[in-house]
Amino acid sequence: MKKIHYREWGIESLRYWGLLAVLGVFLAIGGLATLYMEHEGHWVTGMNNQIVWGVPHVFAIFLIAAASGALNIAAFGSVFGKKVYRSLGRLSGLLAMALLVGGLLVLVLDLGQPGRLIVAMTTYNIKSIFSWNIYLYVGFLAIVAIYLFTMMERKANKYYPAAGLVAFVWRLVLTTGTGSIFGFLVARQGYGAAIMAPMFIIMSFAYGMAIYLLVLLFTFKLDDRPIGDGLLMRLKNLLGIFVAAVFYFVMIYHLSNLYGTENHEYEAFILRDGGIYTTLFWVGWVFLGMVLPMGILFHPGSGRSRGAIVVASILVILGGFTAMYVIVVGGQVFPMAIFPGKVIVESGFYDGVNGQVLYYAPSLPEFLLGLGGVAVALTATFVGVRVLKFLPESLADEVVDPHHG
Amino acid sequence: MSFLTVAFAALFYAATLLLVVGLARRIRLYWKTPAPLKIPTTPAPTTTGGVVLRMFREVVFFESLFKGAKWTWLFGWVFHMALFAVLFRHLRYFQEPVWGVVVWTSPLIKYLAFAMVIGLLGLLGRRIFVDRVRYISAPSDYLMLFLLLGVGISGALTTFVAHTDVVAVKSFFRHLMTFNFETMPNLPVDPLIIVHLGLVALLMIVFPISKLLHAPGVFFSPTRNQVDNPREQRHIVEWARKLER
Amino acid sequence: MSQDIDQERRQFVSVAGLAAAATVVAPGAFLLDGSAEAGSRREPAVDKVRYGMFIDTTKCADGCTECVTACEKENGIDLLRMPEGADPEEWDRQRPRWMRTVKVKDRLTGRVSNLPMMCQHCEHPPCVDVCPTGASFRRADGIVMVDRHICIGCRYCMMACPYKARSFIHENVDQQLSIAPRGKGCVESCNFCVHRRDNGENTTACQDACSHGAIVFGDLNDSNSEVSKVLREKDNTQLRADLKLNTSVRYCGI
Amino acid sequence: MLTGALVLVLGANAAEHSNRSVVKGSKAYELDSCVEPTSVMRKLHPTFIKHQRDITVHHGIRGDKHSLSGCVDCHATKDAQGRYTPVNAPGQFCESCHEYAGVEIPCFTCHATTPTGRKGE
Repeated sequence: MKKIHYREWGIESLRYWGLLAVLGVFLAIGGLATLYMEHEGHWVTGMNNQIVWGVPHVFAIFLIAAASGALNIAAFGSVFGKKVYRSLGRLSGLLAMALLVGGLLVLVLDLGQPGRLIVAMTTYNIKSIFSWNIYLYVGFLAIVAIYLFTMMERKANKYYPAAGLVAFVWRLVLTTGTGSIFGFLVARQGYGAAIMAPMFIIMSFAYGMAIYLLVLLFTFKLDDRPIGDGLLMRLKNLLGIFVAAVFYFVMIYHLSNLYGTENHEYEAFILRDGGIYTTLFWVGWVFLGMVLPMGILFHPGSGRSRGAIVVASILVILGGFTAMYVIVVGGQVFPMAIFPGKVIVESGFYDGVNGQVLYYAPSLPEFLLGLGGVAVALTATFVGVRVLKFLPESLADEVVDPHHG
Repeated sequence: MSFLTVAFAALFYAATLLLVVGLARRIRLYWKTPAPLKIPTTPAPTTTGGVVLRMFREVVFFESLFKGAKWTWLFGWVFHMALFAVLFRHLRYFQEPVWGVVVWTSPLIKYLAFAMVIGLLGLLGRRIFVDRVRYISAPSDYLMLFLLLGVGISGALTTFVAHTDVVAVKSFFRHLMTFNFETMPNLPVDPLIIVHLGLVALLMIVFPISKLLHAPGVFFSPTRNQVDNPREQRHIVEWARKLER
Repeated sequence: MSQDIDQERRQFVSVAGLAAAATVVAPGAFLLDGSAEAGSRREPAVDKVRYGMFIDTTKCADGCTECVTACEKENGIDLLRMPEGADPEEWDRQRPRWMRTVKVKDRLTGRVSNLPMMCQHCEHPPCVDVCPTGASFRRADGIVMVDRHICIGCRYCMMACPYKARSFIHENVDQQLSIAPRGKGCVESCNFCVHRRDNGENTTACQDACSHGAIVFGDLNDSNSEVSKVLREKDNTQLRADLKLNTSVRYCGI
Repeated sequence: MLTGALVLVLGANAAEHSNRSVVKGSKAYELDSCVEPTSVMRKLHPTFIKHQRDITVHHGIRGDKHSLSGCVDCHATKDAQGRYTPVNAPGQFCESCHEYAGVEIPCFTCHATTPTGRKGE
């Protein structure tokens, strides 16, 4: 393997600023939507006292999961000693930080009292997984920053493997924490399963990888930098394996749920009778998000085409959003079993009369806030590669030698 | 009026006068100083619009420092931006009525005091721990850092640890500004606010004779404010033109 | 959390002490001191008491909402107005409810019961476990409530509560009662009329309003209290007893 | 031009804040001093209220002298019709200083701004 040289993103000014201007529009609209929601209150959203977490949380949790997933590439380079991934590590770290910041911002701006963020940082309930997560997230940013520093500063290179190990372990804990937010909700039928945590880890692998692939191909294409087929094949195979693993976990989750009689109604809702939620599960998450991209990636013909890899990555990401929607919203619209063995025939507070599911219609400002978070992540990434040396000059096969291991 | 109040009133009038006059004289000097040669650091813009844009990036993002020294940039930029925001928050002591935007942003900006102090500590650490920088550091370099640190820390303490009577402080300055001494209230006898205001006055006084003049100076830097067009347009300063004739 | 507060209290005492020492205390400076209302509690809530409630659903009349109306009046919920431009149906899903009536039918036997639902004041409340800031807390006397000064509005407690007892304030509030502060962006729920507890009153608004005598409120730790007696006499259950939360609200007849 | 900009930024030369902001018509107006000496109240009223709020909410101790509803009770004024004016209305006790100092009052997004006739807090 030759020595890898890194260089700032060299695309011409006009293109770069044009790109930022487009993202800036999303940022501005997202900001306005947030101001509107915070000024008026959450009544302008589709969220209510039954569906308390909506589209902003779908975006936030997706971005946070993808953030830890995006760090995997770097981890393969340092923790597992795969040299070929070392050259990809810097972008991996940057993307991880950017996605996390984007996701957290959405989460924070959806709070009823975003101005009290300082309270969340200073008063701490040790029993709450949520407050653990606050520290996990902040720690993640700090650790990845140090990790990047050990990659990019020659004097700090010797700490690179140690930093890599810490970052990798931290990311696993972080995603476990994110998954546990749902795992700890014993009261709700759709959550409260221990499998949520490992399932979130494997989902984060897939979504982080898909985003990484898209950003890598986009930045290299615009700057006319070469990526070798050999390397790309390895990456897309990894993506395929991750998606397959998600598929496996989703299967196990639902099959194990079906084993217990208490979960039958919830499973029937998600898998068969849930209307839009069933459609989203089968068509969005399972078919478009997993089966189709696996087919594209592992097909001997299409798997070699860059266009097909791009399409598959986009599908995995869209499938990921659908997955989060089914988990977050689907888990809430299904009425809680407050009175097991009984049917609620009348209620003064939408308790799922006669087993009817609850109502949630996402509103535009929620989507705009979420898209704003995505725009933050992308802006941070593009500015990052522009001003610092994150991108290798070349990832041609003769430079990185993907077959060397 | 207490002695303290009278003393500080006099101090602030003097400091303001020294600051304004001193700064004006300096700027006049910069203005008059000829730049006999075209020396923009290349690559440089070839149009005036480009120069304005470059100057903007220089002043807002500290572009050339970023390219040169990343750590210095990080601490320096954080300090300057935080200082700017904190100064903006201080408008509330001088305005009547206070702008809405000053009020709304105030709860967020107050935490930037920490960023400001951290930035300054970083810059101080650079002078102490980086051999090359320590070697070239003069006492005045330290003085400026300590002055600013003193201002930042004493100010943060009044916000986060021991409050002071801000209404009296504001009223004091409003009376100073309007030269209205009849109803002027006494400054609160709080060590923190006295230290804070004293250091600020000191900073205002030394400003026109210190390295802090880089603030107006950056706009007069020929390596930054010149258009890179020596071939298209001959560069000739006034006194040289006279010699030519 | 309580440790934090004690610490803060000590700090505060020292600050106040300094301030007092630095100032000449004017005579008559403490004019309002100690003129508190009769019955006002000057001692902290203690764990010798555990407040609880017994609800006899066999007495609960079909279609009756006396308790709910009284609750909303007592706690200023009736002062809320629908924001201009809101969809009434959507607003109904978004407005807070501390108390609601529910009618349930057994799937097998068809037996129908009417009952009021509110915060069950668990001994091990999931909302308290999940709250990131400790805003959701259980007072020494067993009342589960929200410290809205440190609630950040994340709604995790609402996700965790098995009884859907909590409401989020979705809109700006311009009218409140002094005893029931309320504002946009925080979560709240039934607090057993905590202001009445602190003022030494013995009842809750819902109990007072119930003309059928279906609600009995009192101290579960006092074996002579009315609620303890009735709980000993009558068969009663907890909602979602399988979660082992040991609720302070017990129902009979479901 | 510079002077013009300064005037724009710093505002017109309005009447300056008076030293006594206690509004005529409130109970407080008749009293010599607040629950602590005025100079202490000016600096520490947020600390007092915050401390009181914590022991009230967490320990149920009410009716102490540092309670917010005590502030409201004592400082609210009545208009000609006998209705209370909110303490955070322009020119009223809380608002006049906070407006002058450019500080928001977070209390009244949740707390009642007039005495509501129910004892307790």
